[in-house]
Amino acid sequence: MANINFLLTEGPFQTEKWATAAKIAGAALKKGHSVSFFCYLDGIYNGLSTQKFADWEKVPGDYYKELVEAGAKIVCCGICVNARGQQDGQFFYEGIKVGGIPDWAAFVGEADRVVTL
Amino acid sequence: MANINFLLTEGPFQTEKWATAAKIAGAALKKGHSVSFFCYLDGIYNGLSTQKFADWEKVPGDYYKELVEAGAKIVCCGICVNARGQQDGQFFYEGIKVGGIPDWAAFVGEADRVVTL
Amino acid sequence: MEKKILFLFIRAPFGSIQYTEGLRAVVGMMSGLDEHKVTCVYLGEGAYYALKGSDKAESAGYVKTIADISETDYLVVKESLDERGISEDELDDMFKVVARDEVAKLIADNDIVFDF
Amino acid sequence: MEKKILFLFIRAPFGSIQYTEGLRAVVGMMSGLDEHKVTCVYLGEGAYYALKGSDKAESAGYVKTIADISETDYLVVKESLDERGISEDELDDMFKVVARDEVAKLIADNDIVFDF
Amino acid sequence: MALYLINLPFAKEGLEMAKRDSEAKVVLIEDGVYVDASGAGEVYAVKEDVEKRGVGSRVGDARIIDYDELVDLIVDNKVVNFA
Amino acid sequence: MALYLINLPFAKEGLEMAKRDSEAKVVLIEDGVYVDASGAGEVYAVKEDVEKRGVGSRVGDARIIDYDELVDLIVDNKVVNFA
Repeated sequence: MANINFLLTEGPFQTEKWATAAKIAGAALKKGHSVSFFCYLDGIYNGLSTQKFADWEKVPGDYYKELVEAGAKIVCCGICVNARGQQDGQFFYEGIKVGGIPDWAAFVGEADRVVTL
Repeated sequence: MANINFLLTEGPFQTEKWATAAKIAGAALKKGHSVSFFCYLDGIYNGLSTQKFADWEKVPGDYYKELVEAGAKIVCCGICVNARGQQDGQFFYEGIKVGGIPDWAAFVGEADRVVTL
Repeated sequence: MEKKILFLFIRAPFGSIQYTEGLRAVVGMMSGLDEHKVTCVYLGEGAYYALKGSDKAESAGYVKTIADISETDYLVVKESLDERGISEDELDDMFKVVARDEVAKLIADNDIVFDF
Repeated sequence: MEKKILFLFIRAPFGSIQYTEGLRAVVGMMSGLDEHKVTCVYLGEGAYYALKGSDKAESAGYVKTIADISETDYLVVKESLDERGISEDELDDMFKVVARDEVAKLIADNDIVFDF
Repeated sequence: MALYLINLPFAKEGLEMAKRDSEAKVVLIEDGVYVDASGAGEVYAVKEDVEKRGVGSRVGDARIIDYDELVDLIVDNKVVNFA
Repeated sequence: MALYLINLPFAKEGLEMAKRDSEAKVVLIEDGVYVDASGAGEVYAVKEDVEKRGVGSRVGDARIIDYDELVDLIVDNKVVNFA
């Protein structure tokens, strides 16, 4: 079994990267691999529990919530979170943590593979 | 005097567009022109009053607050605001409004020029 | 005041959301008080949207609403197709192929030009 | 575990923030418990950052911190410069010009390759 | 009279259009100042963007303009957005 | 053995690198499936991205893979990110 770290630098809706990363990570978890995410720059918006979009059954945050529930570790860059006005991540789903680049460096140290999206 | 509408579709920090648009709009207001903004897609993140970034004296939201104070009308797409988890814009600066594409269509109707960034 | 508006769809579908949010904007522009007139042009990487098999599910509702309001042209630029090796028989019926020279005329003829 | 990490800076400065946030990331990678070893390569539109006159104000602090931790190479790809008509005497001293062939070797030699 | 606002990602398409407009004015903005726009009409480049990128010697005959001058150009010409 | 993850914006640079790697595997992902990657090693294209874009007939010899197969490739090869 492998350990895969994802670097996510773009937000929900605007580009497709949040979806692609979630799908790859979901498939990896199902196969029994370990998965971690570092959400950097606009990537931090993906963990919000407050997203509401009637056109879609599930919003991007729901996919990330499910990844956490399936065992993924998700850490968002705290500097990015507060720069982008997201108040220490108080509206993030439970289990989506606010941390720093040292957390990411540790993920990378443990990872067998790193995928940036 | 002219009426200039800006369409802003990208958020703060990630790209430079928030800054370029604010600078052009600021110069236009000083010359006595009318300025309106429609913040669409990630553009809606620019109006947040909660941005905190110690490296910069002013955060992007501050520039938009100043534009409002200088007379610019700023409306954010409500569907985008809620899709992106920004809860009816409750943390936007006062004067930065949540509306819809009809507001933008009205801006465009009144505008002599439209600049998209 | 009613305006003539050209929407240029220039980003590749579907990596970014503009391909459908741009059409949402078209609906809004046409259905406001001013009833702006819109023409949609697909060029550059945006030309891929004209492929027959490209997924229109997310945008079909807007296309239908637009049709209900008024007849609207969906044009795709011939040079953009040629540069990508796309032949006309690969295109969805809703698109009409035009040369860049025609788009230049449309730019001159419209009041406002958005890029999406 | 300590890793060898290649940072590819490929986006144009300064339209997007990656040119400096990527260097912030380099600092973090080098200063963590694992003390990863980093090499920075500028290629594609990222090559413009190597221009002598390009504004380093926002990133200078990271470059200094990186130098304080360990000697780190800032490489710019010759073919990317050539394609943009940039001659070597237009470059800032901190950059060393390498051919794409060299970058291919670096890719083989590093454990992780990030694009910024 | 149309003013083509040109950034890097859409520069190719934008310049193709400007070249078909005998009265085109082209403004290179943000990463657009990296672009060679010669032959696409009267070319301008935004001062702050040129200086930040250190490309003053690379923008050729482009007239360097500040935001005040850009506003005047925007007001005086129809804006065609490729930015 | 390296796996080059290639999206559209960085395709040119990514493919140049893959071509210099005799054991390269290339995965076209998201808008990367629009890219002609012939000559850049063993080429794969992500099924969901190909289908959404309707480019099944355009990706040539690329092997179409689902996310499960992509995960296997990621696990079995060093990942080089151009996505």
